[in-house]
Order: sequence, then C-alpha cells, then structure tokens
Amino acid sequence: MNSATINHAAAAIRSAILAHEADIECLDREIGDGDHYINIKRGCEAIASIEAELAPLSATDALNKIGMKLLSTIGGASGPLFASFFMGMSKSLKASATMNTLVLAQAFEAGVQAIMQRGKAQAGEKTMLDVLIPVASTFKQLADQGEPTSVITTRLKIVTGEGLESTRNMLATKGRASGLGERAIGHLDAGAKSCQVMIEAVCDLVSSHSQ
Amino acid sequence: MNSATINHAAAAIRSAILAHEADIECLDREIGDGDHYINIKRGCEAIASIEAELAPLSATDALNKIGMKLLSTIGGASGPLFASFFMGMSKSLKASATMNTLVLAQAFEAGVQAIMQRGKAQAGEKTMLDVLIPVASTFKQLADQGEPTSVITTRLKIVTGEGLESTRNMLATKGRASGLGERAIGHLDAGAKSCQVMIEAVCDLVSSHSQ
Amino acid sequence: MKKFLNDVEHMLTESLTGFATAHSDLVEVQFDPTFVTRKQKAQNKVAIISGGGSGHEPLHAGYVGAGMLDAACPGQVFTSPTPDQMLAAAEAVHAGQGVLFIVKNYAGDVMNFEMAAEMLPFEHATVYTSDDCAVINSTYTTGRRGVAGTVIVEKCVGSLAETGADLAACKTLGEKINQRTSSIGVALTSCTVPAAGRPTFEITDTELEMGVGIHGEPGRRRETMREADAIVADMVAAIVHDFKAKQLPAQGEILLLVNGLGATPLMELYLIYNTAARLLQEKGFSVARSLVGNYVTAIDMAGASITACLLDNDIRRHWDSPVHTPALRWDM
Amino acid sequence: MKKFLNDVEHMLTESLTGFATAHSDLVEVQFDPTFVTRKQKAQNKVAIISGGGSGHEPLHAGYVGAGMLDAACPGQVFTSPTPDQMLAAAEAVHAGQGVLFIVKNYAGDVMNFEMAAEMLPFEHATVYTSDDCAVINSTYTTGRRGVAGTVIVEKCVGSLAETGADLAACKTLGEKINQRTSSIGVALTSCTVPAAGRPTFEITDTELEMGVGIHGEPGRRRETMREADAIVADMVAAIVHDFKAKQLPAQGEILLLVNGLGATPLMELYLIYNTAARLLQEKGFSVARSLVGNYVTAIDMAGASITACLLDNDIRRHWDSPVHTPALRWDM
Ligand SMILES: Nc1ncnc2c1ncn2[C@@H]1O[C@H](COP(=O)(O)OP(=O)(O)O)[C@@H](O)[C@H]1O
Ligand SMILES: Nc1ncnc2c1ncn2[C@@H]1O[C@H](COP(=O)(O)OP(=O)(O)O)[C@@H](O)[C@H]1O
Ligand SMILES: [Mg+2]
Ligand SMILES: [Mg+2]
Ligand SMILES: [Mg+2]
Ligand SMILES: [Mg+2]
Repeated sequence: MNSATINHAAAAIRSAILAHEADIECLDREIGDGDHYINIKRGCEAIASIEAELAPLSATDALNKIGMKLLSTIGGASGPLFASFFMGMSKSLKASATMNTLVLAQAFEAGVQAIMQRGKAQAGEKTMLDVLIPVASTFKQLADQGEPTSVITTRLKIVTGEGLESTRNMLATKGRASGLGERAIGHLDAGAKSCQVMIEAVCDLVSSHSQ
Repeated sequence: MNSATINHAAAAIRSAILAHEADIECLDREIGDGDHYINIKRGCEAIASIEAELAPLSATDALNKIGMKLLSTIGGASGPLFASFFMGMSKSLKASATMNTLVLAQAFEAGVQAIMQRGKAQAGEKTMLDVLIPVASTFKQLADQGEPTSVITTRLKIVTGEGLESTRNMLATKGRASGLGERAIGHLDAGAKSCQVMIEAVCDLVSSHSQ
Repeated sequence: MKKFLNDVEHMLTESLTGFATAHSDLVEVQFDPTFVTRKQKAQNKVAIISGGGSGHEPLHAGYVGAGMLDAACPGQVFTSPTPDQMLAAAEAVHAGQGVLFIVKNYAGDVMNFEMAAEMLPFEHATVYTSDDCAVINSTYTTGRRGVAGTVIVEKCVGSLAETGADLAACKTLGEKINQRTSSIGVALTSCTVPAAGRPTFEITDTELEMGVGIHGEPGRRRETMREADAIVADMVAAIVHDFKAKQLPAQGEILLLVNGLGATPLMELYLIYNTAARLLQEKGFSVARSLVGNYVTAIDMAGASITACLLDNDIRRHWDSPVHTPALRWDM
Repeated sequence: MKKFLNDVEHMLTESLTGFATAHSDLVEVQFDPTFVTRKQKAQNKVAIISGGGSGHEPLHAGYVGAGMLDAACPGQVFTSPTPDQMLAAAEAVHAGQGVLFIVKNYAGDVMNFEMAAEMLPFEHATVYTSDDCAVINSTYTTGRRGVAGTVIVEKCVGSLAETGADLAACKTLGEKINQRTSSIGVALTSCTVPAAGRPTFEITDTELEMGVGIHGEPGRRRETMREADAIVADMVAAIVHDFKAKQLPAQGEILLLVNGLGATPLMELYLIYNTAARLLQEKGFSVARSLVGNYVTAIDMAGASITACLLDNDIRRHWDSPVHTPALRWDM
C-alpha cells in the first residue's frame, strides 16, 4: 500500500458513498439527526481535495494526514471516530518495518481500537463498531492464515453485511439513538451502513486489481 | 318595530350567518385576512347574550345599545361600520315621532350613510356598501310608493344579490383588499356577502310573518 | 392546524396572562376591556398608546415599558381592538399631557382608534404608520399598510415622550420617521388564524408571495421561489424605489431591520440581513443600526420583511436611548 | 423545503457574516476555522467557550459578549464543530486564566471538545450540560442530552467568570446549575436540515413527539395531539419527577424558561408559560425568574421546551447580573 493506492481507495469510497446517499441519509433521519450522509460526504470531498498533497507522502503519513483532515472537516460523532481510525492505522503502520497483508490487517485493527477508545464503545451498542470489529478480527484471522486477497475480500464483504444487519435488532447504547430505547429496534445504524458501503467499495477495488 | 322584533331579527341574522360560515370565511381569506366570519359571529353572539337587556327597551334604545355592543365586540373594519349603522339607524328613528315602513326605510338609509361617513367610502369600492347602498335606495323608493311588505322583501332580496354580485369584478379601493389591485378582481367582497346574508335573513323573517 | 392552545376562545386571554406573569416586573394586563400598561406608570409625559390585532407578537404589548409605550390594546387575532379598549387604556395611563395613538394604517385600526379618539376626554393626536411599500399608494387605495417600521416609530416616539416633549412634537417625530421608513415582506408559507383553523392562502413549494402583508393579505405578486439573494435584491430595490418616490436623500445612514414573520429561523434572517446590508451599502446607504429577529410577526408564517429607516441625528438618538420592555431592551 | 438560502454549502458562512455585521459592536467572526469572539476581548479571567452544531440559533454565538461567553464555535447544521475550531477560539480568547468549555452532552460534541482539550496548551476544564429529562439516564445510554438549560449554565458561569473566579469555581457552578436544571421538549412538526432538504421525521396532524431533542431526534413517545394544558401538564410532571430523581428539594424558587423550537409563535409560548407557571406553583415551586422566547431552537421546528432551574442565591445573583450579547441583554 502506498499513497497512490490510498488515493484510489479514497476515490472508490467516495463514489460508493455518493451512490448510497438515499440509504445512509434515511437511516440517520430515522433514529438520528439526519446529517450522517452529509458529514461523510463532506469528509470524502475533503480527502479528494488533498489528493495532490497526499500523493508524495508515505502511506503512514498519508493516513495520518487523512485522519487530521477528517478531524477538522467532518465534525459530529463520526468525525473524531473516523479521524481516530486513520490516525490509529497510521501509527500502527509506522511501528512496522515491512508492509504486507498481515501488517495491513493489524493496522486496520489498531484503527478500530482507536475508535473504541475514543467512543468508549464496544460491539453490540448499535454503532459502526458492529461492522468494524468483526471485519477487523476476520481480516486479521484470514491474513494470519495467509489466505489470498480474493478470499479475504469475499469473506470481508460477507462479514460487513452481517455486521450491518446485526445492528437492526439492537438497542442503541451509544450515540444519538441511545435516547430512543426500544424505538431504535428495527432500524439499521447509519454509521454501520456507511462503514459497510466503504469497506465493500475497498474490497471491490482490491479484488478488481488482484484479478 | 319594537325590541321583540329586533331580537327576532337578530336571532334570524345569527342563524343565517352561522349557516354561511364557509362562504363568508373563504371570501375574506381570498382577498382579506380571513377573520370576517369570526368577527361577525362574535358580534352576533354578543347581541344574543344581551337579548334580555334589550327586551324592555324602545326600538331606538335597543338599536343604539346594539350599536354600542357591536362597537366593543367586533373590532376590525366591520366593527365600527356595523356599529355606526345601528347607531345611525337609532338616531334617525329617534328623530321621528311615528313608526312605519317609510320611517324604517329612512332609518336604514341613515344607517348606511353613517357607514359611508365612518368608512369614507362610496358605492363601487368593493365593500359592504355595494350591497347596502342599493338596498337602502330601493327600500326607500318602494316604501315611498307604498308597496306592500311582500313586494318590498322580494325586491330587496334581488337587489341584495345583485349588489353582492356587482363586487365580483370591481377593483377594491377601500379596506384590506385595496392593496391587491387587479388581483382582487374575480372575488366577491366578504362584507358584502355577510350583509347580503343578513338582509336576506331579515327579509325572509318579515315575509314569513306578513304571510 | 396544530397549535398549542386549549380553546380558541380563551387563547388570547391565556396568552396575555402568561405574558403579564412572565413580565410582572414590567407590565400589567387588564381584561374587559383588554389592555396592557407599564407596571410603573409614567408621570407627567405624553401617554403613548398603540394597539392592533393580535398575532403580531411581540408587537404591541411587548413594547410596553420605560422608553417606549405606556399602553397597548391587543385586539382579537388579526382584528383591530375596539374603542372601549383604547378609552380604558388612556384613562389608565393619561398623565396630564395628552395621549398619542400610534396606529398601523388599516381601515379597521383607523376607524376603531378614530372612534376612541372622538370619545376621548383628553387632548390627543394620532400617528398612522404606513411603511409597507408593497402596496403602491395611489388615489384608488386607502393607503399603505403599517408593518414592521411601526416598531421604530414606537421606540423613537416613546423615547421623545420620555424627555417631556409635548404632544405635537411627538406626533411630528412619529410622522417624520414613518415618512423616512419603507418596508416590504415576503411569505414562503401562509399563516393560520387559530379561529379559522386553516391556512389563509394556498402556496406551493415553488412559489413565494412578494409584498405579503402581516395578516397574510396577498401581496404584489405570486412569484417563483428562488435563491435568497435574488429575493432580497428585489426587496431592496422596492425599498430604494420607495425612498426615491418619497423624495428622500439617495444616501445616508440607515437603520436596517430584518424581521421574521414567525416561523423563519434566525439563521435565515441573518442570511437575508447579510445580503440586504451589502446591497443597500452598494446603493449608497450606510447601515448604522441593525435589528434582526421576530419583531412584528404574522402568527406562524414562514417569511421575512426588510425595513430601512433613513436616520438623522434626531432619530438615531431616540433609537439609541435606553429602553426596557419585554421585547426590546438596552442600556437599562 | 422552502428556505431563504442561496446554496446550502455557503448558508452557514453567509448567515454568520450577517450575524457578525449586524452585531459588529459586540462580536467578530473568523472563518477557517470558524469561531465567534467578543469584539472587546476580556482580560484576566477564565475564558468561557461553548459551541455545537448550528441550527440552534441564537445558541451559541448569540451568547457571546460581556457577562456570558468569550467565544463560540458553530459547527455545520446539527453537526458538532471540529477540534481545530475550539483550539483557534481558545488561542484567540485565552487570557491567562485557563479555558472552560461548556459542552452539550452529545457523543459528537463530547468527542470533538475532548480531542480539542487534549491538544489545548492551556489549563482547561469542561462542563457538560445534560438537562433533557426526556431521556432517562440509565446505564445503557450515553447519558442525557444538553438542551435549553445550557443557556442558564452559559449565562451564570459567564457571570461568575467575569468576577475573576478561577477555573475550578466556574466548573463547579456550571455543574451545580446543570444538576439543578431539567428540561423537556415537544414537537408538533419536524425540522428540516437544509442540506437534507426534507423533514427529519414524518408526523401527522393528530400526533406530537413528546421528549423530542433539539436535533429532531425522536423523543420518549409519539403521542396524540391534545390541548395545550394536557401537554404542558405532562411536561411539568416529567420535570418534577426528574427533580425528585435528582433528589432536589421539592420546593423553592425556580427560573422558568419556555423556549420556542423555531416556528412556534410567541403567543403560544406565553400560553404554555401560563400553564407551566401555574402548575409548578401548585407543586410548591415559586417562579422567581422567567424567560420566554426562542433561545435554543431546532431550525424550523414547531414545538417548545420547558426548562426549570432550581435557584439558590448564587445562581439567582449570576442570572441577574448584567449581560450584553446579541441575544440576551440586560442592565448594560
Ligand atoms: N461512541 C460511539 N462509538 C462508535 N460509533 C459511534 C459512537 N457514537 C456514535 N457513533 C456512530 O456515529 C454515527 C453517527 O454519526 P453522525 O451522524 O455523523 O454524527 P452525529 O450523531 O453527531 O450526528 C452513528 O450512526 C454511530 O454509528
Ligand atoms: N371603508 C370601508 N367602508 C365600507 N366597508 C368597508 C370599509 N373597509 C372595509 N370594509 C368592509 O369590511 C369588510 C372586512 O371586515 P373584517 O374582515 O371584519 O375587517 P378587517 O378588514 O379589519 O379584517 C370588507 O369585506 C368590506 O366589506
Ligand atoms: Mg447524525
Ligand atoms: Mg378581515
Ligand atoms: Mg382583520
Ligand atoms: Mg449530527
């Protein structure tokens, strides 16, 4: 992974988010305050606007810069969380001398842990973590086993979808929906949805390259 | 005419107004501010509430009291105008020793003139006067000619309707609709409508008694 | 219609009672007939009394207090008050120096105040406000409507009266301000008179009503909804045109009032203000004083009005002087 | 959606520019990053900084000024501001005595202010407001939301800071007030986030949303629309219940704030106030201070919230002290 791959992934994420405007937007209207799509989109556009600045950077620096940029652009609950993810990922990569799938999986997990720390949340609280935590552990497990990229991407897409779906019948205990009690049941979490869209987009990008 | 007849007429007017809520209300919404029906209704109810106080009074005093009551109850443009009508009528009756149809017609005309003075308005300005002025002059003319009550009431109902209808294609030059210019054209005037409803109700009452 | 009310009959009384309780340090309300006075009645000055239909809150009762009105007479919603209210209010606040009525120029208000004036046992005069330039003043209308500019008249005349100025001087100042003030309103939605229970007019999502009155009276034209800058440009043009028609100087300091009609968020009012101030500045006026908020409303209408008052030293001084009322307060 | 705007992208900037121009005697706005400060920066006192998503105007920028906030950081509509805004604001107003953040308790606001605090090179502390008693505080929620009671915290802590009190004292007062304050809101209509372009929730003419948040978050329950007295009785009961749950005294002087959520006419707010004041009085509280109007809004929502703050000498004194901001002003 280098900054070119990162820019490609960012572009893929951006188009996927734009394509899912309706679904994401309506979820945050149902049990949130309706701004999640706009927040994410603003973040995506900010990253697109610094594509040229990212290009010369190392992967580590590019990810850190993305985190900083998201931190000062998105706002809301998702801003600091996504920012923490990229900064956490960057930090993990920096600590490692080499770059391979396992290193990447570890970095992903470090990013997810940064989110958990910042948001003081766990799996099962009806947030983006219900997608991110299973994806992180599956990713690491498959990388550990030395599975080929195509197996990993296929599997992660499934886990992502399951994670998203799992939020439907949860009570929310973090974030804006936590005030709703029983009324949140039956709705997917918006942040989980946007994570699912983003992860799927990256998986598709990676598998199209590896074919 | 005595205070009993007046109370009867007031009751007839009140039921007629209540029965025409929809028409009157919508006219003042179209080219006014939508309160004319409520204003008139409030006036009618105020008069109903003093029925007992009116009963012992002479016709002159009863009409004056009605005027005063309307003045302190209706408000808006129509309040002072209807008040002026009854006070003008009362004053005219007071000046006359006898009571007959002609005296009544003269009193009606005096009432209409009081409205014209108070509102500084003429016929043709798209107001209640476009009903009241022709009714007053027809009434006086027929009374002058000694026509029987049944002829008078039949004729006045026609004149009233024509007067109302004449407001449809007028530009408004008095009242709230005067700001509308051409946009007032095609709409009947709300005050003209409520006068038509009231006069018709009284005519029907009188003709039912005189049968 | 969805409103916070118990029954329409008692809505006004309940609301006024709440108003008087919330501001019991400043005002008192009387019923039968209804009027609002200062708690601490002023001595030895011209009594300034205004009034009009309710539904324009905080106008007028919200402007009763030191430096502004002595009394206000609230009518039913959108219906001018009745003369007995003005008589009782005058009786309560007359302080030996006569009574000045400030009346928005509507047939109903004019006639009711006129009848009160005829019966009034005190020296009296009346200022009519007619700042709405949406209605073209021509021989075939009863004249322009009084709208948000009325607040400026009430504030400044109130200030002058406080100095002990006489009735004639108060009337003169009020008429001068009215002459130097132009307003125009625009509606995005209708208002709903509670007793009527439904919107006064129909308007689609792609329309606006330019020149709307504060009672939801139709305005100049039904126009196509468009971006704020284009709407504001037309409103500012109407005001500048009106200044010309009134032969006012084509430059100078102005007070700019951007007024919400009831349901328009402050964020949008400030956005309107931003454009209006810039355009007026471009046209040669300098914005010396500003007021942005809901000051003269049309119940629950989404919409706004823009008012410009051409200041002079006199008007500026009276605008700046201390005022302490429920809805307008500074330096006290 | 019908709003006065040019393009959604620039709405906030244009509105804030208008705000700063209209109140150029009091405040200044900076962009990139966005924050509002007093024109006349305070010396030698704890810097009080608040912020949050826009759409709640006049909160928070409207409360920047003498006796209240030193700076406000407006985020995008309904989206908490970003840490760089808080850092730049703190840099601009820090006066050697540390920085106190006043933060409404929402995940987004908490995390963004937290990250700013972590990076802040000054002594600092944070007060979280969580007065909304619609959300039951239990182990499975992230805690109650901060709503209209935030204004009382900002006013009183601002007053205390002005006396030269230290950071710890300011934090203590803020937390005390938050503890003694309960609010609950009700919506008759949804709000519309401009960038979303459509109402956040659907609600019919016969429904209301009890316990709604100031971002249009669903509340406790969807209920049947009914008369105002019945609605207010339920709201007052929730507040009194919350006072009990917080083990506050069951009687005493209160500050009663009836707050409009954006599109509710003042006439209705005073009607609500009337009933709320009466019911609270019946329950043993005496209404010693009142505030009625649009202070913490939810864009264009028709609805209202009721807030009661149990006063003590300390809080009362800081509430009464002079304040001069665009949206709250007395004795200055
Ligand atoms: N403490 C938390 N930990 C993890 N994710 C969270 C937390 N709080 C909120 N979220 C996520 O953030 C999403 C909401 O993001 P967004 O709408 O952008 O912010 P806001 O809630 O401030 O409007 C939620 O759907 C949820 O997935
Ligand atoms: N100057 C006037 N002379 C005669 N009638 C008038 C005048 N001004 C208004 N009206 C009548 O009053 C009616 C409106 O009454 P109403 O709705 O009760 O008062 P307002 O216009 O103050 O709301 C109009 O339809 C018109 O017939
Ligand atoms: Mg959200
Ligand atoms: Mg009318
Ligand atoms: Mg009227
Ligand atoms: Mg948000």
